[in-house]
Amino acid sequence: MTGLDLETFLRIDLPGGLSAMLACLACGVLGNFLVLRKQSLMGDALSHAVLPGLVAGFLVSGSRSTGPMMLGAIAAALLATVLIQAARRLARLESGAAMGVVFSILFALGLVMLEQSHARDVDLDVDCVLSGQLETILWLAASGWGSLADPAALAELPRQLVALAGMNLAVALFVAIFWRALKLTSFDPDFATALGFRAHRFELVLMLLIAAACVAAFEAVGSILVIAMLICPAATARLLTDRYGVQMALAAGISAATG
Amino acid sequence: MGAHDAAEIPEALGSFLAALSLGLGFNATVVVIGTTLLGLAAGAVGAFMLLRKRALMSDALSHATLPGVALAFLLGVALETDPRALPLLLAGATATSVLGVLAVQGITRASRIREDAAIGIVLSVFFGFGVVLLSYIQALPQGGQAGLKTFILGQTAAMRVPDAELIGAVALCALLVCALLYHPFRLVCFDADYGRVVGLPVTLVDLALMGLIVVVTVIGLKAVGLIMVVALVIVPAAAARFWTERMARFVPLSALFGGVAGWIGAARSASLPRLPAGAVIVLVAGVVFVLSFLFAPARGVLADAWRRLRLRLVTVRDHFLRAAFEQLEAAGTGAAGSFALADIAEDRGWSARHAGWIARWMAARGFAAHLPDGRMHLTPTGREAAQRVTRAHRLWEQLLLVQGAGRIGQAHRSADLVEHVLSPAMVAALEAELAARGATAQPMPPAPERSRQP
Amino acid sequence: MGGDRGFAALRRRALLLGLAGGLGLLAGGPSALAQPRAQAQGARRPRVLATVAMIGDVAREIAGNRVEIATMMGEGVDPHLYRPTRSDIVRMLGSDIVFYNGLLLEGKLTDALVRAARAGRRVVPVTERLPAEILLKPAEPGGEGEQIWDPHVWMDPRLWSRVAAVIADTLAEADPPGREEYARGLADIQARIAALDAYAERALASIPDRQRVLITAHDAFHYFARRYGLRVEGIQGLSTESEAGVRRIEDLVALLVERRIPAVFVESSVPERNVRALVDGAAARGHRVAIGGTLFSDAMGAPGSYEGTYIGMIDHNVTAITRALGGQAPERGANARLAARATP
Amino acid sequence: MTPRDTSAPPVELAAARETAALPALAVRHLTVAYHESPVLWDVSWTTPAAGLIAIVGPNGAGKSTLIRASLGLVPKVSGQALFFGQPLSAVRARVGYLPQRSSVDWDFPASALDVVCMGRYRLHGWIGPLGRRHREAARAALAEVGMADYADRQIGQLSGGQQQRVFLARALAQDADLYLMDEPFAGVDAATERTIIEVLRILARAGKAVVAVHHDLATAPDYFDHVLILNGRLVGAGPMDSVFTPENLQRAYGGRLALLDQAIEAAARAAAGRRDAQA
Repeated sequence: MTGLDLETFLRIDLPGGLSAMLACLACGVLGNFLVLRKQSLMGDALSHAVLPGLVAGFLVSGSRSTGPMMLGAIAAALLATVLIQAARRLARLESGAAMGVVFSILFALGLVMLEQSHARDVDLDVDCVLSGQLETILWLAASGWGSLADPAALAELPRQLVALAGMNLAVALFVAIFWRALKLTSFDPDFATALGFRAHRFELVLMLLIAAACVAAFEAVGSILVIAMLICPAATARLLTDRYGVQMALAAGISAATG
Repeated sequence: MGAHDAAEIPEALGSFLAALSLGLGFNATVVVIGTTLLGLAAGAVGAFMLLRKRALMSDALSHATLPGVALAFLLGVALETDPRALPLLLAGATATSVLGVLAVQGITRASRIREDAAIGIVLSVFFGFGVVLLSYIQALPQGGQAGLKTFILGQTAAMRVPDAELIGAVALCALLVCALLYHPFRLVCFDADYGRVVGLPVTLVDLALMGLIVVVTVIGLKAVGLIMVVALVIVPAAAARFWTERMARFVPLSALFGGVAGWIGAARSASLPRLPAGAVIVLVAGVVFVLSFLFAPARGVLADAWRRLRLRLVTVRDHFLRAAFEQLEAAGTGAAGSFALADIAEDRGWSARHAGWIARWMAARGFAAHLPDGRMHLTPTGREAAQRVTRAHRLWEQLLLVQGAGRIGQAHRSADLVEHVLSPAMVAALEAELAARGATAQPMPPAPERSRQP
Repeated sequence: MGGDRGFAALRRRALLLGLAGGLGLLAGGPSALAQPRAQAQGARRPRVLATVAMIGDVAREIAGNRVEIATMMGEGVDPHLYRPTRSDIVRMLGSDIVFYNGLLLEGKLTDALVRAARAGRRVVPVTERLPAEILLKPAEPGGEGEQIWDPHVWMDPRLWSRVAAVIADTLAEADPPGREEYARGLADIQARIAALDAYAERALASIPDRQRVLITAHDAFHYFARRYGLRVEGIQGLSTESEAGVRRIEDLVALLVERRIPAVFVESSVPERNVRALVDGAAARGHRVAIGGTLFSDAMGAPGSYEGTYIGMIDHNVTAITRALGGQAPERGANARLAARATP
Repeated sequence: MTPRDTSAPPVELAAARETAALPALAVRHLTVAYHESPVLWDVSWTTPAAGLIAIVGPNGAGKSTLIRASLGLVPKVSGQALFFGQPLSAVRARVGYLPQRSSVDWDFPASALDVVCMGRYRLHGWIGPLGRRHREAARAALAEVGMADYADRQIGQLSGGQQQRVFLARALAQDADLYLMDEPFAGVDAATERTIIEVLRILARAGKAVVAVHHDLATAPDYFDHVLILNGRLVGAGPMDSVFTPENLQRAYGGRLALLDQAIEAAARAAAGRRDAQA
C-alpha cells in the first residue's frame, strides 16, 4: 500500500513534507521571541481564541468554505493578541494568566455564538478548519520531476503550501529588517523605550505577525504541531546556546530538520 | 444574539430567579449546585496557581489527560474489559496528568527552560502523543472510538447526581486543604527560597498544590469540559486580584467569584434556550473579570486613573499656590498682593495655555481670582492654603537639610515630591522631629538659599 | 479545541523523507515504483474505495465480486472527525473509483477529494446528484452563498436506494462489460431496501401517537424522522463544538414526562452522558425512562455482522426504536437476523 | 577531606561545647559551580559564635553564592556547611535569612505584616492560623526596624529602603541565633542604612552572629568586627583589624579600584577608633 514511487512522493509526500518544513521554519523562528518573552503558550491560546472568528466568518459568509472562516480566524487571533497585551499591561497580569483569561473567554464567546446562531445545526466542524492535515495537502498535478519546472503544474500547487511560503517570506523579511530592534526589545524592553524606541508598539506588531503566522500554520499543519513547533525548537536552542543570533539560527535549523 | 420575543423575557427572568434559588428542575438544580461547588474549589486553587505564576498549568494538564485516556482504552482492550469504562479512563487521565506535572517540575528544575515553555512542551508533546495513540486506536477493530477524545470531556448541562456529589466531595477537600495549608502555600508562592531556609518542605508543598490542581482539573474536565475548567481556574483569580492587596482576602474572594460564576452561569443557561452552560459560566466569569478590571477600587483601571488624576490635580494646585505665595513673598507685597500668571508659568515651567487652564481651575475652586488689570490674587481661602502648602514644603526641606540628605537642590526636589502627600498629622510630626533635632519650627520658615534654575 | 493534528503523519512523513534522502533525492524509487504500474493495465478487477461503510456496503451488494471494494473508515468511526492517514491517501490515489458521501460529511477529507476530482479522477459524491428539493436543510437556512445540507441521507432508505443507482451507474460507466451484472445487483439491493422500507413504515406506525418522539444525543435522524413521521429531538447540535444548554435538558425532560415517552436513545459514536442526564431528570419527576438501545447514526456495526451491513443497520435502528417506544416489531428485526440485544 | 579538617576528637568536642559556643557557621571545602564554571572553589571558613561578620569581594566573587550554598539553595559540587556544629536541617530554627531583594515578586498581595509573619512560621508550625503571640512578635519586629506604621501597606507600595527593613524584620521575627543576610544595604538610603546597622549591632550585643554580604569597602571596617574576603577562593578571613589589610584587598580586587585607597584609609581609621575605645 505504501508504494514509495516517484509520483506518490511528489503528489503526497513532497507537498506535505514541504508544508511541515515551512510551517516549522516560520514557527521556529517566531517561537524564539515568544519563549524569550515568556509567552510560549501563545500558540495554544490562539488555537482556542480563534473560535468566535471562525463562527463569525461562517455567519457572515453563510458558507462553509474555508476562506471567510480563515479571515475570521485571523481577525480573532489579532483581537486576542491585542487583548492579551492589554491584559498584561493594564491589568498587570502575568502573561500566562493574561492568555488564559483572554482565550477562555473568547472561546466561550465563540461557543455561545455557535449555539445562538443557526450554526449549531450545521455540521460546522471547527476542528476541520483548524486542523489542517498534512495528508490532505496534495499536489495532484505532479507527474514527475518535470512538473517542478512546469508552470501549469506549479499553478496547481496546494494553496496551503503557497500561503506558508508567503508567510515564511514575510517572517524572513520582518526578521531581517528589524533584527536589531528584535534583539533589543527581546532583551530589555525598558532600555529600548529609554532609547526612544517604541518597544510596546513594536512588540504588538511582532505579536500580530505571530498570530497571523500561527493561523496560517494551523490551517496547513494543525494546531498541536504549531504549539509544539513554537516552543520546542526555541527551547532546545536555548539549552544549547546563550547567544541570541546562534539561537535563532539553531532554532530554524532544528525546526527545519524536524519538519 | 437574543432570538427571543418580548413575551419570553419575563418568563425567562422568572425561571432565571427560580434556577438561582434551586427551584427550577431537577437537572437544573444538580447543574447549579455542581458548577457552584466546582467554581468555589477551582477559584480557591486558581488563586494560588495565579500567584505561583502557573496559571496555564490547568491547560497543560487537561491536554495531558489525552494520552492517559487513550492508554487506558488500549489497556481495557488488552484486558478484554469494557474499554470505555469511565473509572478506567479517568484513572488513565489522572495518571498522565500527574506525569505531566512531574515533567514540568523536572524540566524546570533540571534545565534552563522556563516554566511557561516547560508547560508548553509538556502540553504539546503529551497531547501529540495522545493524538498518535488515537489514530492508532482509530485503526483498531475494537477501536472505532472517534469520540474517545470527547469521552472524558464533560458537558456541563448533562451533569448527573454522582458527578455533582464527586465535585462536592473534591471541592470540600480542596477548600479544606487550602485553609489548612494556607501559610505554606503562601510562602511557597511568595518566596520559595526563604521557605526552604526556614525548613518548609517546599517540594512537598508544591506537589500538594499541584495535586489539588490535578484533582480539580480532572474532575472538572469530566464534569464540565476542558475550556471551562481552565477558565474557572484562571479567570476568577485574575478578577479577584483587582480587589485586594491582601492574600487573606484574595483567596476567598477568588473562590467566591468562581462560585458565583458557576451559580449565575448555570442558572442563566437554565433560563434561556440555546445557551451552553459551560460557555455561559465562563462568560459570567468574564463579565466579573471585566467589571473588576474597570471598577475595582484597589487595582482597577478606573480607580487607578482616578488616583493618578487626583494626585496630578493636587500637585498642580499645590505648585500653583506655592508659586503664588513665593511670588508675593518675593515682591514683598504681603499675602493680599497681586501677581502675574506669566511669572508663575515661568517659575513652574508651564506653557501659557496650560497656565491659563490651571488659573481658571484655581479660580473655579475659589483659591484665586483674576483682577481687572489682568493680574491675579489669592482669595482668603487661597491664602490660607498657600501658606499651609508652603510651610509644609519648607519644613520638609529643613528636615532633609538637618538630616544632611545632600545638596539643597536635591532636598528641594524631594520636598516637591512629598509635600502633596503631607497630612496635617505628618506636618506635626515634622515639627516635632525638627524640634528634637534642635531646629526651631517657625510659623513660616524662610526659603533656603538655592540657585534658581529653571 | 486543540484538536488532533497530524503528529503521526508528521512522524511518518519525516521518516519517509529521511528514507528518500532528505529533500528530494529519491534513491530507491524506480524499483519500488514498478509494481503497481505493471498491474494497472492488466485484466485486474477495478479498485473501488468508499469513504464510509454505508456506501461501501451498497457498492459491494451491487458489484459482487466484479470489483475490489475497500472502505476507508471503520466501525464506529465518526466521519466528521476522521483523520485520513497517508496510506488512505495512497489508496485513494490508487483506486479507479472513489465514492464519497459528499454534503461535507467527510470533513477534512472533502478538500482532498475535491482536488482529486478536479485532477480528472473518478471521484464521485454519491449524494450530490440527488435533487436539492429532497435534501434537508438545517432548521435555519444559512445566508446566501453555498447551500448547506444535512448529510445523513442514508437514514432514509428510499433516498439511499437512489444513491445505489448512482453507484451502479458510475460502476457501469467505468467498467462497461459489467453493465448487466451491475444492473442485476442494483435491482436486487433496491428490492431489499424497498422491503426494509415497508417493514420500517409498518413497524414505526405502530408506535402510539403521543410517543412518536425520538430523543437522542445529536441530530443525525432528520431524514429518518421525515420519512416515518417521527418527531426528532437532538440534545445538542450537529457541530462538533456544540454544547447543550441546561434549558435544553430541562425542556426535553418536560417533554418526556408530559408525553410519557418510554425511552431515549444512545448513539454509537457519541458519548451517552447527555442521555443519562435525561433519564435521571425524568426519574426525579417520577417518570421512568429507559435507554432504548444504541442506534447507529454515522457508522455501522462490526464488519461481518448483520448490523455491519446497510440493511442490518437500518433494521436495527427501526426495530430498536419501535420496540422501545412501545410499538410492535419482531425482536430480531425484519429479516430475523438481528443479534438478540436486550431491549428493555 | 584531610584528617586535620574533620572534627576534633569527641572528648575535645564535648569540652568545647561546654566552654565556648560552637561556631555559628562552619564551611568546609565548599565548591559551587554554575553551568560547569566554578564560582566558589574550595572555601573553608569558620565564623565566630557571635558578632558582625562581613563577606566582601568583587562582583562575581561568589559572596551570595556562599550564603545560598550554605543554606542549600544552590547545589554544592562538594563540601559541607555546619551550623552550630550541626547540619542545617537540625538547627533551622536558629538560622535567619534575608534574601536579595531582587528575588521577590513585589506585586504579591501581602502586607508588610504578612511578610514579617512568615518569619514566625517555623516557631508556630505550618498548619492553621497564626496565633496572637506570633502576630505580636511580628509587630514587635516591625517596630524594631521603625516600620510599625506601615504594617498594613502592600509591600510593593513601600520604598526600597522600607522593603529592606520589612525583610530585616522578617529575619528578626525568626528569633534566630545566626542571621545570613544577602546584601542588606543594597539600594537603601542613608537613613535606612543607619537603622539597619543599629539593629544589627543590637543583635550582636545580644550574642548573635550576623553574616552579611557587603559591597561598600569604605563602611565595612566601621560596621563589622570580622570579615571574609572572597575572590572565588578564600582570600582571608578573621578579625577585621588583621584581615582587612591592603595586601588582602589587593589580592581580592586585583588593585583595580580607586576605592581601595579609601577603604584602606577607613580601615585604619576604624582600627584607631577601636584602639581608643579599648584604651
